[in-house]
Parts: sequence; C-alpha cells; structure tokens
Amino acid sequence: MFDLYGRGWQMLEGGFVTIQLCLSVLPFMIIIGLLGASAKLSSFRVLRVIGESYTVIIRGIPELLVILLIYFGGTIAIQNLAEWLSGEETRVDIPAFWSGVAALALVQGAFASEVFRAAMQSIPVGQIEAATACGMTPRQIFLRIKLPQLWRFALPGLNNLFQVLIKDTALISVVGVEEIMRKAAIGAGTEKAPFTFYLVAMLMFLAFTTISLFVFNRLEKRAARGIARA
Amino acid sequence: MSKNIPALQVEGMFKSFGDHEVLKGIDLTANTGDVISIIGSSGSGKSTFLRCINLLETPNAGNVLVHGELIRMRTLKDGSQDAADKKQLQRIRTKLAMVFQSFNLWSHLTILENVIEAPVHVLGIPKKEAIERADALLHKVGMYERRDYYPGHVSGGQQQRAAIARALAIEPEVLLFDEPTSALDPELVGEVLRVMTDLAEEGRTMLVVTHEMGFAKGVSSHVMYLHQGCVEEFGAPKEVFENPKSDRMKQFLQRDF
Amino acid sequence: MSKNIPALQVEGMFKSFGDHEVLKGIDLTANTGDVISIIGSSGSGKSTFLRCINLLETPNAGNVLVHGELIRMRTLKDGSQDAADKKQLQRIRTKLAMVFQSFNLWSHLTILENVIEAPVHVLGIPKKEAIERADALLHKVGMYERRDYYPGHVSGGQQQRAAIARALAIEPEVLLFDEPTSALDPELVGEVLRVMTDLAEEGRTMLVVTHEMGFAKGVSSHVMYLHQGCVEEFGAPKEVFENPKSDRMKQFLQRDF
Amino acid sequence: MFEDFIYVLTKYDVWLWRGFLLTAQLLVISVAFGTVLAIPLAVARVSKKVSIQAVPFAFIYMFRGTPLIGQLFMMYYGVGQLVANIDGIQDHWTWTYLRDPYWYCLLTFVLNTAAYVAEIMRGGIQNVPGGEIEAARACGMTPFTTYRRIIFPRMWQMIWPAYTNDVIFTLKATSLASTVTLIELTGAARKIVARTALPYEAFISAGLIYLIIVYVLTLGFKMIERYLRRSEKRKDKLPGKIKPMGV
Amino acid sequence: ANAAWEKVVIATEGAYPPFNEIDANGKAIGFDVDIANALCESAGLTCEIVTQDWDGMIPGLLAKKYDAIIAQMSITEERKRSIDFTNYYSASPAVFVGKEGMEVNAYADGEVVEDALDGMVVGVQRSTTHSSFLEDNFPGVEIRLYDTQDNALLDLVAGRIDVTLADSGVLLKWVESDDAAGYAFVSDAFAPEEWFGAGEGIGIRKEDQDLKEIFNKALEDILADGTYEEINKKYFTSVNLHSR
Ligand SMILES: Nc1ncnc2c1ncn2[C@@H]1O[C@H](COP(=O)(O)OP(=O)(O)OP(=O)(O)O)[C@@H](O)[C@H]1O
Ligand SMILES: Nc1ncnc2c1ncn2[C@@H]1O[C@H](COP(=O)(O)OP(=O)(O)OP(=O)(O)O)[C@@H](O)[C@H]1O
Ligand SMILES: [Mg+2]
Ligand SMILES: [Mg+2]
Ligand code: NI
Repeated sequence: MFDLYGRGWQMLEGGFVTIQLCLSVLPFMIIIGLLGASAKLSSFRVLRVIGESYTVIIRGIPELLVILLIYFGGTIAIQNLAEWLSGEETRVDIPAFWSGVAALALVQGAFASEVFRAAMQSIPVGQIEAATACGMTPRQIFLRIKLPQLWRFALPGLNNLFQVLIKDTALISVVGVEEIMRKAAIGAGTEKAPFTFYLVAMLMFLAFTTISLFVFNRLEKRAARGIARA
Repeated sequence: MSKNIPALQVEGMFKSFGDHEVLKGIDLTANTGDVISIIGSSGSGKSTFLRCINLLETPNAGNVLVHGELIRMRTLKDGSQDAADKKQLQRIRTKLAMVFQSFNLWSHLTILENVIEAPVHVLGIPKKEAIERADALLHKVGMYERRDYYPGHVSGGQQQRAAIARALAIEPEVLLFDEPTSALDPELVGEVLRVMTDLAEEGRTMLVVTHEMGFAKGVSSHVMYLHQGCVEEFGAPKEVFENPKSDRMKQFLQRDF
Repeated sequence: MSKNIPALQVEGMFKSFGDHEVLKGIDLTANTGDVISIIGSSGSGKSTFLRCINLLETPNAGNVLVHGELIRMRTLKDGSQDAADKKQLQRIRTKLAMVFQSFNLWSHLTILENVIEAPVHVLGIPKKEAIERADALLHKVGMYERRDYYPGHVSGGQQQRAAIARALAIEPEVLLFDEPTSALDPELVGEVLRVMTDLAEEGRTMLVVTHEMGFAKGVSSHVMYLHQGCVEEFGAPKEVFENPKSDRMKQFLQRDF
Repeated sequence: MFEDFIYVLTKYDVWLWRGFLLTAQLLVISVAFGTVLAIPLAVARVSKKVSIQAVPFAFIYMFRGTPLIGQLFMMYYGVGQLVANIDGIQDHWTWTYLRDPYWYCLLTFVLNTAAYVAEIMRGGIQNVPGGEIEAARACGMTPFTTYRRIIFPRMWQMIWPAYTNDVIFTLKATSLASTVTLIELTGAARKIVARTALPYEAFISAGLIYLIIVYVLTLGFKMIERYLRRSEKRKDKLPGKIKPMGV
Repeated sequence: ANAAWEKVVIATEGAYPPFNEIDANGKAIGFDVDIANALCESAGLTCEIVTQDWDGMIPGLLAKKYDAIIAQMSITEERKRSIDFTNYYSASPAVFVGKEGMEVNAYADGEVVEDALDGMVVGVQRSTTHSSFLEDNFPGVEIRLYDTQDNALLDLVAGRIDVTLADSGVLLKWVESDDAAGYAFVSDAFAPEEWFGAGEGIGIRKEDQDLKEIFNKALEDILADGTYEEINKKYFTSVNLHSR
C-alpha cells in the first residue's frame, strides 16, 4: 500500500525534511522571539520602534510573500553584503533549505516575540523586585528569574505557533525544498495521481500536528508544576 | 561591626511622584540591633521610604549610608537621580534584605532553592555551604520540613516565613520589612510575628513597616510615626504610645485601636 | 383567572442528582395572590425546587400544573424525564417568570431592551406596545430613568429591579424569586425588597426563596420550610415563626437570627 | 533600486491592480461564506451529544491540522481530477464552473475559514454566561430564539478580536491562490518577478499593498469592536495598553 | 570572475519531462541533464546538478545558488536584462496541444492570429516565454498559469483547459505516451524570435564571461563529436533539436 507508485520512500524522505525544517526553525524562532520581545520592552525608543514595526510588517504580509522575498531577495542581499564586507568576490552558498528556515524563523519569530512579550509581562513584578533587592544584576535577573518562568507563560502560545510552523513548512515547497508537499506535487505530476499523493501528504501533516500537540501538552503540564494547586 | 558606626543612616530623603511629594526630608539612624517600627496611615509614604532605602525607588534627594558606606548617586541630564555605581549598589543591596508584603518568592524554585539563590548566585558562596546555612535558617523559621515544596504549594504564613529565611540568607546588615503580615489571614499572622520577635531578640537590625501595634509596642526599640511624608514622632515605643506629642499621632492611635 | 383554580400546583416532586436525592416528594398549592416564602438552610433544595417548577432542571417525578394546566412529561429510553411537548413547555414558561439571584440580565441589551425582549420575541407583542408597557413597569420599579443604560453600567440593586421588571413584562401567573437579594450589598437590599413588597400588595402570586426572615415574616402569606428535600413546616408566617412544630425549624430560626 | 520600483509600479500597475481586486474578492467571499458555514458547525460542536459533535469535530480537526496549501492542491488537483473523471460531466452545463480553479480555490478557503471561525465561535458560545441563557429559557424562548437573540449577539461581542485576527489570516491565506493558477496579488508579484527578475521591487510592492489592506481592515474592525463593546462593564482602570491583536 | 572553473553547479527544473524530471529516487534526469553532463565532461569540469523551482530560476542564479541554468530557458531580450546566455543548445519551437481534431492557428504566416484562441481556456507554465507570448498577444483569452508543465497537462487531460502551449520537445514526448490518448498537436510549431528568442541557451551571470566561453566551446565540441546527436536520439527519434 505504501508503495505509492514506487515513491513511498520519497514521501518518507519528504516527511523527514519537514521534521528537520521544523526543528531547525524552532531555536531561531525562539531566539528571534526573545530578542523581539526584549526590543519591544526595552527602555530605548529606537529598539521599541524596530521591534514593533517588525511584528506589524511580518504579521501584515502573507507568509508566502515573505518566503518568496527572503528566498529570492534575501540571498541576493546576503551575497552583496558578503562581497561588500570582504571586498572581493565571495560565494555565499545558502541552500534552499536554509533560506526556507530563515524565512520561517523570521515569520514565526515575529509571532513568538508577541508570545514572549506577553509572557514577560505576566511574570509578577514583585518577584523581579525581590531579585533586585537582593542585589542581582539585570543580566542575572533575566537569566535566573525571568527566563525560567517565561516558559510557563509562553508555552501555550508556543504550542500554537509550533502547530502553525508545521503547516507553514508546506509553503517552503514553493521554492523547491523537497519536503512533504513538494514530494507530493512531484509524485502527483509525474504519476498523474494527485488525489493519492496529496491525501498521503495531508495525513502525514495531520500526524505531525497531532504529535506536536501531545508533546506540548506534556511540556505545559511539566512547566506548571510548582504552581498553586487551585 | 564596631558599635559606633550605625548600621543604617538616612539623611534628608525626598521623593516625589510627579507633582505629588511623598517624602519630605526624612532622617533616620539605626544602630546595630535596633528594631525600628514605622507606622502611619495609608498613603503616608511608609512603603516608599523603605523602597527608597534600597533604591527600588530612586529618591529625588538624600543620602543612604549602610554601615558607614554612602550609596553614591549621580544626577542625570533630565535632573533625575540614579545610582552612580551599579556594582556598588548591587553590593550594598546584599546588605539590605527586604521582606515584602506579598512574599514575592520565586515561584519556579522550591523553598530551599529560593533561599540559596542569592547566596550562590550573588555572593558566590559554594552551593554545598549555602545549603547547609539555608537548612539552619529554615529550621529557625520552622520551614525545614517544607524545604522541597514550591511556594505555590504552601500556605501564606509559610511563604512569608520562607521569604524571611531568604532575606536572612544573605546575612544582611539590615532587614527591611514592608507590612510582612498584612497579606495574611489573622491565624497566619501569629506564625510570622513569632519569627520576627525571635529575630529582634537575636539583635538583628530591622526596619519594620507595620500595622501591628502590638508588635510595634512590644518588640521594637524605636517607633517612627510618618505623616504626609514627614516624621511626626520618633522615640521609644513607651513614650510614643503613651505620651504622643502630636495631635495627629493621638488621632492615629485612637483610630487604630 | 377564576379564584378556585390554583395558580400553581406541584404534586409529589422528586429530584436527584446522581445518587444524591435533593427533593423527596414536595407538594405545594399556590392560589392566586399567595406569596409563599421558601426558607431552609443552604443545600436543602430550595433553588432546585424552584428550578424544577419551570423545568430548568428536570424533576425525576412529579406534576406541575400552572393555572390548572399540567405540564406534560414523558419518560425517555434511559429512564430520565423530559417535557413531552416543547411548545407547551415554552408557553407555560411564559406564565412562570423567574427572577434570579444573580439577575442574569442580558448584558448586550439595554435595560429597556431586556424588558421588551420576551414580550416581542416570545409573545409576539408589537414592539411599540411592548415599549409602552415596559415603560410603565420601569416606572413602577423606579428604573425609568435608566432604561437606556446597559446592565453593566448600573448598580446591583438597579439590575435586580430591572430583572423584576423583565419578569413582570410577560405578565406571568406566578413569579418565582430565587434569593433575589442575596447577591446585593446590604444597602441595595432595601430597594429590591421594597419593590417586592409592592408586588405582594398588588396581589401577585409569588414564590420567594429567601434568607430575609423579615420579608418572610412580614410580607408572605405562607412560609414553607424545606429541610433535606422535605417540607418540614408549612403555614402562615405567624404560626411558623412563633410556634414552630419541628425541632429543626426551631434550630434553624435560632441560627438565623 | 528606486528606479526599479518606479519601473515595476508603472509598467505593471494593471497587474497589481487586478491582483488586488481578485485578492479582495477572494477575501470577502471566503470570510462571508466561511462565517455563515461556521455557525452551524459551532452550534453542533457545543452539542452534548457525541453523535452531533463528532462530524464538526473531525472537520475542524482536519482543516486546522493540515496546511492550507495542501488542502488547496488536494481540492484543485485531487478532487478536481476525480470530478473530471465522472462520465459525461464534461458535457454537462455545470462543467463551466467545475473546470474553473476559482471555485475550487474559493471552496477551499471557505471551508478552511469555516473551520477556524467555528472553533473561535465554539469558544465564544461556551463563554456566554450560563445565567443569561437560563434567563432566556425561563421566559419561554425556543432554543432557536435563544441563539438568535441572546447567544449569538453575546458571542460576537466576545469573539470579535479573535475574529478580526482570523479575517487577517484569511487575507494572507488568499496569497496561496497563486499556486493553483489564480493571479491574485502575490500571483501578480510572482508574474512580475518572472518578467523582470526584480524580486525585491515586485514583492515589496505587493507587501505594501497587503499592509495597507490590513491597516484598513484593522481600523474598520476596531470601529465595529468599539460598537460591540458598548455594553461592557465599566472598569475603573484600563488593563494596561490595549494592543490591537490583528496587526 | 572565478579564477578557475573546476566545479560548476548547474540548476535544472525537474518538472519538464523529457528535458528534465525527477525520478523515483529523487534524482534529476532528462535531456538537459545529459547535455549538462556531456558539456562538463567535454570541458573537464566537475558538475553538480541541482533542481530549482522555475519561478526562482533566475533569482537563484543571481544569488549564486548555482552558476548555470540548463533548463530549456529561451534566450530572450527581457531575460538578458538580468542574465546572459551561451549560444543556443536546443531549439524546439512552441506548439499547441489539445483534443484530437482541434485546430488552433494562433500563429500563421509570421503573424499572430488574434482571434484564434477566443472562447478557449489556455494552460501554460508560469514565467515562460510561452506565457509571455500568450499574455502579450491574447489579452482577452483566459490564460491559466501553472507552476509546472506537468500540472498543466494534468488539467488538460482532466478537461479543465482546452489547449496548452509549450515546447514541442516536451509535448512530443507526452503526446506519444499512454496518458495522451485522444490528444494531439493541434497547431504547427512556431518560434517567432520576438517572443521565443533565439532558442534555448545556458543561463549564466553576466560577469561570468569565461564560463560562457567554456560552455560555448564545449557545446561546439559535443556537436562535432556526435555526443549531442546521441543524446538527441535517446529522447527524440524524429527531430533534431539543434536545427532551427
Ligand atoms: N509608583 C508610584 N507612582 C505614583 N505614586 C505613587 C507610587 N507609589 C506610591 N505612590 C503614592 O505615594 C503615596 C505614598 O505611598 P506608599 O505606598 O508609600 O504609602 P504607604 O504609607 O505604604 O501606605 P499603605 O499603608 O497603604 O501601604 C501614595 O499617595 C501613593 O499613591
Ligand atoms: N446541577 C447539580 N448537580 C449536582 N448536584 C446539585 C446540582 N445542583 C444542586 N445540587 C445539589 O443539590 C443540593 C441542593 O441544592 P440547592 O441549590 O437546591 O440548595 P439551596 O437550598 O438552594 O441552597 P442555597 O441556600 O445555598 O442556595 C445541594 O447539595 C447541591 O450540592
Ligand atoms: Mg505600603
Ligand atoms: Mg439556592
Ligand atoms: Ni461603556
């Protein structure tokens, strides 16, 4: 059954690439999200403006467009930047996979920054004052008090985002990264069996989103330990 | 700690929020072993005073000396004040432990972890040693059995006692208490007051903002009555409570009992 | 409305939640103009009784007759009861207006809109006429000036008075009140009790679950004391309050005053 | 770079304009029909009976759990293919519509929007205070009237911010129509890139148009929100800065 | 430019059989791929073939994701605005395919016949010379733009488009296959240079003139030594792709 005109293996490979995409984006999404949130909560006006405009822009533009822009434009930009920096011709080889990761990280990062911002604001001020009062530096306060608690508040939002991320990886197929959707499209076109291939692709995605939902729910439970019983 | 240098000295402290002048020049000297109760009606500036001492709020003017060492301030371009030397401030803050009305325990850490957090990560004491000392403190406040609980899983009075242990863990020169019992049920107040009385008897230097006149009368060495940002009365509790000089204080005492 | 047919009759009402028997066979006859206060300790089933009358809860057994008309019930396959004829139920419900403890005004509608909602959309009265009648009712409960306010923008007592106007707007045979004042501040209770007293004097048929013994004593024609799902006492307030027969009732009265 | 912008905007303005029109059309129709379809789904979803809940649950789960682009391909190439293989269908009068990608695209967007909106509505319905519903039943309202007069108006008050968000998501989702031959705004930009090899200029132009649409939408929806919240409880203190969720 | 061309990365599309497609193992195969390998061998270069979505073909080249495009890309003036081409390595004219028995004379006697497509739905691959030709000359006709030619053919068989315009080489192979029962060429082949350019060349960046020379030289060599003809025969028995 899973032969799929001899392309079953290809679909599995696609699934593997999709997982790789998701997992590669995740850390960047979190880093960008944290940076974005810090910028928005910063006491410097310039940083706040940058942080805010970043989210407004990314949230207002279709993901597909952002992906296309980064994929087509971004690589040219980086190329030019590299040449300008080194002053001579250099080759910056950015595989499609990584420009896809960059695009998704940028998009999801914008949303993550909102999640983190809200989470940071949910941490009781008193606990931060308590840390200040016993002589912690701002850096220590961030690393030792805010960051560990951030997860608890941010996890439900991140759960949502990760679901969206899994689905958004399908957009990367448009620029030819051979993830599930792309493999399905190739199979559908070559074998003239679109229904079969797309159905399999959708089921694979459904499986992924379901699994991620379970994992995150476990994490949320874990993060909530130590919180009042009521 | 030589006895002639006061543990805490505050000179001419002013603080306003916008147009609203909250502190209008407050002076205070606390010698080692003093237990000073700060009383006053709501809005009189008690919390603000305490928070200005360890610079959780920045005073507009005034000096704070901890065991003789002045917290250096500088004036910013916009006229506001600021600590001149963040390093010094952080160091001095470890000598001024604060116990908050709402406990403010770190909810992601167990009681024990709360207590060793500052010793290990601020003072750099080895973890093993910190735990030993923390255990002793937790025994003292009667929280040893609950050391591995998270703050969310113990009662308010227990949380406040843990917060006191946390404050003591950095071996501060002065303990600042801001209404440490007013967020508690009457039955829990007792537990916490008992611990504080013990501390007073040990000879700790303490500043206590409180509504518990019983505590102020019975335990403290001095009472300071704040009214509209000024010190209206200061003296031994006996004097202050039995022979209040100002009318305000008389009124206040009438209202409160 | 002929005087000889009772406005409301309840016969042998039983209700249990799971294993827990809450009502154990309750009978009640309310003639037109009766004001029956239902008293009893918390959990005795007062609310449940009221809610079973207009089938917000489905009783396990028992008949409800409104002005002589039986609400037809049927037994479902799983043994539970259900109204046999939804149309009839909805019609009869318009004769049994309920005033809730927590007002339950529709918060997206103004006070006036709340009052005309059921007349227009349930009874099919033309909007203009409904408004005229609503205005009269709002005058009566003293809410005319607030008719265009949203419930969220008026006080609790005003909300409850509006809720009474809403209940009256469908011109019910019987008014059911479930602790209409217990969600109110003491100062607001008065407003609402005054309106209810007026209604009683007008000769409305009313069932009132209440903790206000003053109201029960002074205004009602009968008092029904519920205990653990049974009617322990029933009679004129004078009798019940001054010569309670059962020990429970004596105990209850002691506790409550 | 700047001249290239002018070049794109002047030479291909008609493409962008047509793209915009199609985008707007897809958005309005998807949201309108999606919302209408979401209502029965949401109502069924809050039913206590498992048999009534099951189908909408599965529907919502499937549509929310899979990527829209996949749904689109599946619908256009997959279902489209199956339809095309029905005997005699190609001579039937309906074929004019059945062969047109527009309808497949629209159907996918409508179903997708319906699934998301239904989930939002479910939350809204379940948050309507029980007492207000009881009050409606107690004065003899039929379930239908209760929904129409009490539950839905209250639901809209509550879900409006989330709904606004979803409309903006739908707007962004319409960009996928370009993958199944419809030349909406993103499609137009891709066409321009193909012609001119000027990706920045074309995509940024399209991006700006999207931002303008989002801005206008947000403004409009905010105004409606203010109206919807007119009956809300007064609060002494506003809870911090109120951020528009959409943008 | 790059000092010494030793390793060259070449992009092809992978959805344009028989010129380029992806087999069940995920490998690119086809006429273009064979030509690319032959050229590299002849020039002594190491080649790596990558697949790239058609839309991103030129931007990818400019971004130096790869050095050359061998993907049936026509040499047109508009494309020359941004990239350069080698001499043409194949020249298969455009042709319409539709239901057997139709006749579509959109281009006859060197002239565009403007009403030839009226009432039809025409499918074509996005971003190709074919799509430009249709867009520029038949503004009133419903034109569907597909990501890949495969998808256009899928829809042709499904009856959702009436005809498709593409490279005769592509369509020839397809028309001969089983999928195409009932479908045939419905026009003459045509390739007016104004829209279709001067055949299909290897796309390279403008600054890589040395690479262009290397490829041009290699192309001459494989034409001369019969390699080209061999590859040609492997895919197309009846036509010579290098004769215009
Ligand atoms: N961050 C602030 N911004 C503006 N005004 C403030 C701020 N903090 C305190 N105030 C004002 O300063 C005055 C003194 O406040 P403070 O909290 O010191 O009073 P308190 O004596 O501690 O009263 P309580 O017994 O109620 O705690 C009050 O009028 C208060 O409104
Ligand atoms: N929906 C329900 N499910 C299960 N048990 C219920 C439910 N509603 C009420 N009960 C139980 O039925 C009993 C009677 O409840 P009821 O609300 O009628 O009491 P009451 O006399 O109105 O009390 P109170 O004065 O506190 O309002 C209580 O023990 C309550 O826990
Ligand atoms: Mg205070
Ligand atoms: Mg009750
Ligand atoms: Ni308002």
